[in-house]
Amino acid sequence: MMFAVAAIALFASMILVMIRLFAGPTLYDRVIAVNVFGTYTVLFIGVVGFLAGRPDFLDIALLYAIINFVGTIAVLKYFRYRAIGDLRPLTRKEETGL
Amino acid sequence: MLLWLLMSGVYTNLVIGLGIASVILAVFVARRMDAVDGMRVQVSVSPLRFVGYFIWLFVEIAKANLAVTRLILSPGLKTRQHLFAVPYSQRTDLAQAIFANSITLTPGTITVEVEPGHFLVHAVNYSEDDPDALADMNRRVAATEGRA
Amino acid sequence: MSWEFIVGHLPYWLFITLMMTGLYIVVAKGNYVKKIVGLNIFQTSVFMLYISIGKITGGTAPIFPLDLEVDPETVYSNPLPHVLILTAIVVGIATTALGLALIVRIREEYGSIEEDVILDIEYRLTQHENAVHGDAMGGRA
Amino acid sequence: MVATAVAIARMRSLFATVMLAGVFSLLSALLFVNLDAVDVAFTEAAVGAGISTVLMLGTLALTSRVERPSSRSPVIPLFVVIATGAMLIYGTLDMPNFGSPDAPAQLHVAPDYFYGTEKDIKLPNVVTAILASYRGFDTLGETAVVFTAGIGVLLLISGLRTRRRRDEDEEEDET
Amino acid sequence: MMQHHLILRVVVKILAPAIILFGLYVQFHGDYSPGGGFQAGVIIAAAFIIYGIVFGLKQAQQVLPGWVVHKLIALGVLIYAGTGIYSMMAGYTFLDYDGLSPAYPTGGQHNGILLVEFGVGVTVTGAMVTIYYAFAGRPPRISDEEW
Amino acid sequence: MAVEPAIEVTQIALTLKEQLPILQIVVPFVAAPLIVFFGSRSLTWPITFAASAISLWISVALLLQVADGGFISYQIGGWAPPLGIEYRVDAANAYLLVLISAISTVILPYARKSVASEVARRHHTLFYACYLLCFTGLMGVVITGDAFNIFVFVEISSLSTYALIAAGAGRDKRALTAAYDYLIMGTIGATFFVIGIGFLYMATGTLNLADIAERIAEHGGNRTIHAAFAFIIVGMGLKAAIYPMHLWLPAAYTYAPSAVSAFLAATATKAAIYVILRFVFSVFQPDFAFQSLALEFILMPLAVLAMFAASFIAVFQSDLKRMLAYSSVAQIGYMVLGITLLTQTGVTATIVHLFNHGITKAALFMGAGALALRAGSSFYDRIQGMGRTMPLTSAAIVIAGLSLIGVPGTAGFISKFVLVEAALDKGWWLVALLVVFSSLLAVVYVWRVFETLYLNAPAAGTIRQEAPLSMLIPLWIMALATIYFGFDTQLTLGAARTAAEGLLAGTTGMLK
Amino acid sequence: MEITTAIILSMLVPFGATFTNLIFHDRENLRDGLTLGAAIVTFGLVLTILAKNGSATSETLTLFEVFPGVDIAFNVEPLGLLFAVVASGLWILTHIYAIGYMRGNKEKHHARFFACFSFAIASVMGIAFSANMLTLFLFYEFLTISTYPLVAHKGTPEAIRGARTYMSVLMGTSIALLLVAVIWTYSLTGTLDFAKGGILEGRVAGVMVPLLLGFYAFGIGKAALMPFHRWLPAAMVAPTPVSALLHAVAVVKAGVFTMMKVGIYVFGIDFLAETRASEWLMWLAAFSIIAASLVAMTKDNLKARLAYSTVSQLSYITLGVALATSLGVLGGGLHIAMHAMGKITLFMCAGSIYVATHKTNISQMTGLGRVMPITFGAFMIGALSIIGLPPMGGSWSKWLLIMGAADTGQWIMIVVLMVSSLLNIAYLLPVVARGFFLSDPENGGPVREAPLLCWLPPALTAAGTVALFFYAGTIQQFLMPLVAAN
Amino acid sequence: MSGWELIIEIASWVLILSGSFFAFVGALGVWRLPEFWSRLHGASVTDSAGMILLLAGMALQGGLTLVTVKIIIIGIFLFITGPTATHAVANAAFVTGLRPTEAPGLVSDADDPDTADAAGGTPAGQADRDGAET
Ligand code: NA
Ligand code: NA
Repeated sequence: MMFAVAAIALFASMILVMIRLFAGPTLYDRVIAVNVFGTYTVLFIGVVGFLAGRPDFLDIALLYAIINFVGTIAVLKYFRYRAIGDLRPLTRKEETGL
Repeated sequence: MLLWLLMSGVYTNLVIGLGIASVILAVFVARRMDAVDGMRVQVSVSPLRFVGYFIWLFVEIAKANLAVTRLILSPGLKTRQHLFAVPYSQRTDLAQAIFANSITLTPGTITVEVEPGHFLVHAVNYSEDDPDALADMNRRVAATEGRA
Repeated sequence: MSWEFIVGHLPYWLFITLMMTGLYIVVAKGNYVKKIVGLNIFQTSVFMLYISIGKITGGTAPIFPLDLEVDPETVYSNPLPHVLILTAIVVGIATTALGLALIVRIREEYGSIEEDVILDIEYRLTQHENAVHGDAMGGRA
Repeated sequence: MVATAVAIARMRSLFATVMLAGVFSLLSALLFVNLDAVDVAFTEAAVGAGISTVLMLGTLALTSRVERPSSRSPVIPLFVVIATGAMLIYGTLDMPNFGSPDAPAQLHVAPDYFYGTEKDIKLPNVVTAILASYRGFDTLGETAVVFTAGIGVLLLISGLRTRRRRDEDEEEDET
Repeated sequence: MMQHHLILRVVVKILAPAIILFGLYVQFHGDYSPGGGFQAGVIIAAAFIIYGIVFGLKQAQQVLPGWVVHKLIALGVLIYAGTGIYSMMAGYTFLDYDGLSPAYPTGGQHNGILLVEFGVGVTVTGAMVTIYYAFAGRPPRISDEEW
Repeated sequence: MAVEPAIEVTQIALTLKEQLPILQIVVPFVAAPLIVFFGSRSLTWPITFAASAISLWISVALLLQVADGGFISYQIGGWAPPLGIEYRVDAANAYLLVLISAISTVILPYARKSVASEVARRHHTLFYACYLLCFTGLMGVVITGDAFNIFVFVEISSLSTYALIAAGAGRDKRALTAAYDYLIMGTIGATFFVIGIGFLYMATGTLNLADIAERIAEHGGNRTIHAAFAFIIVGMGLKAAIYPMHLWLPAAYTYAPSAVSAFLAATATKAAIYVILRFVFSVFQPDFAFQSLALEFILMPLAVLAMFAASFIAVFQSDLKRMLAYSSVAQIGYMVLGITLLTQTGVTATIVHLFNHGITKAALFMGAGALALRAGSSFYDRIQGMGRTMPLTSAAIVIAGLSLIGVPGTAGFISKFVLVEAALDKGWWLVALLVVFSSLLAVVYVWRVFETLYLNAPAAGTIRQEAPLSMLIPLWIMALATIYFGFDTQLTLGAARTAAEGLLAGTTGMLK
Repeated sequence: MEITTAIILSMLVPFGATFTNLIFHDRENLRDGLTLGAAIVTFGLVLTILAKNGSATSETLTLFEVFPGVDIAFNVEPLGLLFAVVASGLWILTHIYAIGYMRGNKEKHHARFFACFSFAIASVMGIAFSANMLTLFLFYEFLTISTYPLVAHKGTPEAIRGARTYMSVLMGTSIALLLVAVIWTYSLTGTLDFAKGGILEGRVAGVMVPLLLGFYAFGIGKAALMPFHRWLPAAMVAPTPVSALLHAVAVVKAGVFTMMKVGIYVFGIDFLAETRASEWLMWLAAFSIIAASLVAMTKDNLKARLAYSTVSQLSYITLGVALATSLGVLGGGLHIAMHAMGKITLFMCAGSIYVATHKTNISQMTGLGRVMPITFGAFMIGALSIIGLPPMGGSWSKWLLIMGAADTGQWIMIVVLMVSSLLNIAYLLPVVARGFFLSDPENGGPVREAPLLCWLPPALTAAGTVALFFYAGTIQQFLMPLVAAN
Repeated sequence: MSGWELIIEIASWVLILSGSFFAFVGALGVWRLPEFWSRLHGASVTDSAGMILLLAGMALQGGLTLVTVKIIIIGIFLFITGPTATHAVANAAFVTGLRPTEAPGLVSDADDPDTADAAGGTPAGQADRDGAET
């Protein structure tokens, strides 16, 4: 029962966050929305596991947590350096966009 | 290894053996990483004080959560944002990172940038005692550092 | 069509709607990356359809208890679609990776990842070839 | 989920598209969990939300970020999509109801897998048993697909790009 | 220079080995719980990818050189197919794990599944890391206008 | 099962002979990671060739075992179908296995020089690994008796094909977009195929082809099965480049490295056609009204359209490789037409044309590659007059070109003869006439090549030297094969008849 | 020597000559000598078969089974043997003439030319000895392909255009119509073997019979039945020895030969007569005879005129079959030999005139007969044979055809044959008259008779036409088995 | 149900409900708060209180089993990565020039977050907005 409540709360939260994801307006708003969305997903999986009486699938939740973190960092890295590889700081020209 | 055993739930010789091999492999990779980036994360935190610090931190987090919750639920959403410098006094990377993350963990403040000698912190509802509170946290984190 | 029939088929139709959205993106969009995204959505929706084949109402994940003491009362959902889809997902990501690598190369060679622009470049290349090599037609038909 | 998909279709920011695709994938993984396909959810999460997103970002980093509006008419794509969708729905008309336990798929082969996994292979995870043993050859093929993708990508974009000699007409196209 | 990404570096440094360990855990517990070689491969690759993202591609390639990864891709397939060939040489059909231990077929099945899943994991790790290296190692060539 | 299989593969102590069906796949399959693992450039080609040659030897051995109309069942993993994946070799697929492995084995020596001139050296190991995977994938598609396993192997071959085509980017950047287009369309096709399999599974609960057939025969068709049929045909149709789903093909064959074009043109679409044959005749019941109507009223007009439209476009090409690509689309129309006749002679025509067109196109693409090696490209104005500077290459192209037209004495004649005969047998007069009229277009586009080669002076700036022996010999083997199989039809037509008989027996065909 | 061996060798020897030409492409004398040797050997082989009375045996040489019931197979029968004798015999002369022509005219690519030439002869031998329709079709197509390079030999745009027409008509009709006819026959009967009395009787009836015959008649483009005759004038761009080959030795003869084979062995004369399926063909042939003759009269170019003459003469043979009587068939068969001998004479003369004077138009040949008496003399003899006047061979075949027409009561056909003879006179004799009886100062002094290798062969063939007049009876006897059942 | 179990049950109820509450509040924050910097703080409510309380509740339900161990591991992981990610986002935004509206003092250039995003070196932000609205 309590897990049902939690699941509903989480689901509602996810919808709200999703609205933010669609709305933006800046890139970073979206990033933060996706990141939080990921956290909700992790929690949601845990809750659903309990709800279904099979709480032994928490590995998935952990995986989500990892993926969420890696993904967020990758996104930021991409924004910062326009590459997911080497740390090549932007040149002044690139940074100012001139 | 303990972690493995805790998570496994299956205790046959084979699986435990694979667990040992896995841990060795993970450690090996970690050592390679150390060798490559030349940045050893020194575990110079004394466990006891660390636990003490965490209990304190939880309390702080609870308080801060309530504050931000109030803000979010307030009809006007009046914020008072501010960026300010918070000096740190930890010597090791690890402790500095713990401090910075602690700041971020407590809702209402976020470590934005790491600069020599201080963090740049953003507060959503700035009050004049915030720097003092964070200075207190700084002391506590520094105190968890052993004699590195 | 009974009410029961409609409810019982609604999940399928939902997945089909998703599939068609994905397929539309692939076919209609001119941006190469977006086509790949559309392809992913299309495929993922197909996977959903598959997984829904295996679902049994009131069933649970097809994993026995660790001690293999299977309770005969427990209903397990059909694991075979899961296995197939695991494979299909892997195939999908492999395709995506290869497609993206191609896009990177295309961007390097053509300076664009827009189908319109690229077709235009190729059209001009073909025109040029025809001018050099004869009057016959060519190009991507 | 439909909203996500439609939004992906409409957005021109490729970055937002990629993020949304990641969210779509997370949502579908949740759905898989609800449909008892935990292994699939596990994989979909790792692949759709993780690897795909990183790769797409990597691609965007090397290509461009905004989709140009296309001048193409949506009539033919719509026709293709509607025809396909109609055929699919036609196909569902004779399907058993969702979740029905007496569908052919539940009755014919599946029970043997449960029985065999419990009695012969003696492993809890029936999915793994089918994946690696009953249909192990499919999985070998799947591994080969991954191998192919790996070497295919290497063949395409390994190492540094060497600036290719370009003909005059190509130069012209660039400008 | 180091200061700027201090937090990320510290955290990744701590987490990367943990992620690898988790990956290996998923790898070897695939028989018992969700997950298996493929998922494990992705997780382990994710550890190297996040390391590469934060510390740079060069460093990542020093930890896990490209040529090693290439061999890994092939090695995994060879492990998988090798298992099948072994069972053939034992006089069973291809991938019949009973052939791994004719006296105790269930054990053979267990070992077989473990082995082939390991093969999958190795290949997937290798392929994913390879693909990451390939994409990350490509210098972008983007005109400013498009940014 | 009514009749015992020719060889019942059981659990205990299998002999090498009994392991042949799986070795057919495993040998090239393992060779691919091996060459990557060793990474030695000098070992790459020999291993690839050895794998292909062994594969050929095995496929011939298999064909001999099933030539009498029996079949071999091999249960992978020791699990009896429908639980496990089954390999089921009968005359139809053994025949295709021989075709694919033979063409690969002949093309590889040719590829050595050709690839060296078209693909960067450091990529050779990866290239040959992809080649082997492509080869393995095609063989796997053909040999397997499991619906989903077909998909897996289709994807192995497709992914490697995308990479192989893109490897032509060193010469022309359009190889990249060609590969990309193929990737998109191929993936849609494969996904359609998967949808079809899903519907079949939904309706029957099994994935084993023979088992599906049995269950359809028992319970009859329904709308789910009809949809499955449609999706499988469309999905494989995309792979087989059935008009108008051929859009990926011309560019792909034009810009791929020559050896790849030769190999793909001769084998890849053939494997897809085979799958369609297998599904139409063995799995679904072609006498079901829905299926036969769909074939007769949708696929047949498309096939005829392909014969004309693609041939017509081919006439106006100025690049030999592209012309050959369009001609392939037209020739696929012939194969599809044979299927839609739904008669034994029709299927025989399709199967024999699979083979005959395979060797013909292999020879032509190899010839085009040899010309391009000296001329820089295969544009008509570059290769003109090569009849004098490269007489042997040109002569081989002439022979294969005649086979493409369907001149008697060549393999192409045999398949056209059977196809027209099948149409006449069925009383489809107009179709028979359309077939011969469309082949007049083939006369036109082939003759343009002959005139280009012989009736003009060589272009400036081309290397006036015959192709190297390593390319000439495979080329001539194929060219002479088109002549040989124009006379001795024991292997081709004979096996095709047996295969068609087995396929047409419907559900019981696979079960015997 | 076994007859089967001889058959195989008669094809392999010219086929081998193809390769000796290619291999020794830069050693003129060796190359041409070997080819000449091959021609003589081939003729010898055919004569051996003749001497062994091969046509009396029913031995069949089977090489491959291509389709069930259809093999690549050879045997000997009178019509084929006659064709083989004519073709191989004339090859010797044509080859000698061609050497002279090619060298005298300084043409290029000799090796390619003679290689294709030899290959064409090999194909003809294959056609002549084919035991079934498939084998015949095979060599029929080989002949088209091997003669195409000969027509396009000069490589000029005009030559290429002509060759394309040649190619597209012959290839087109054979694939689009003949092939269908062949497959249809196979589909009806399950065999394609040539059999006495035909194979179709009882297998097909009604309107299908004339329809099938139509597929054959138009499909055999080499028989130049109108409206598929355009290739023949178009091929006039070829060097003259090629024209000789086309018109006399090989190509058109292969066409009418095929026509006769189809009529006699596939349909069967009785079956045709019974179903009256060939009636329309008879009328068409009659039309072709007259129309082509009329066109020929309008042509000033000598070779073009001869080409239309051929179109007309070929229809005699077709008419012979279409009459569906024994005499018609015999007349048609005989006319193969008669026309070959006469037409080759005319063409070689035209070539000699060209070599000597580079003149192609009749209007320019005024008075040339006086400086080139042998050439023009030979031309006159050939022309008389074509017209059908005694004592030339052509008179016999024409006579038999008239008798055949009378046999069936087709009086109009007799009129047609008579009228066409008049037309022959009208377009052939003026050439001779102009050469001998008019004079033109331009064609005086420097013009001399063409080289020996050019004038000797036509002289010999002209003599041949006369000889044939006396041996016509023998040939007729020889051909009797064709209609023996009747 | 023994007393101890009852206590556990009640405690987990309390934890989970309050966790759900905080999680929802976090989402509300992300949704409602006016601009990027304040949303960032809203999000961290979920990362800290919501996450900790929910997991603690689940752990209590799970009892002394493998499940609890996994929950704790997840908790630790999120505890480390959550703030790190938040920091990383903030840092990236800051470095590319996005500045809080109302923060006086250290703010160097642009004031308005929207123009700041655009002016601060990434027309990208601009483009993205454009794209989003299309
Ligand atoms: Na905070
Ligand atoms: Na698993």
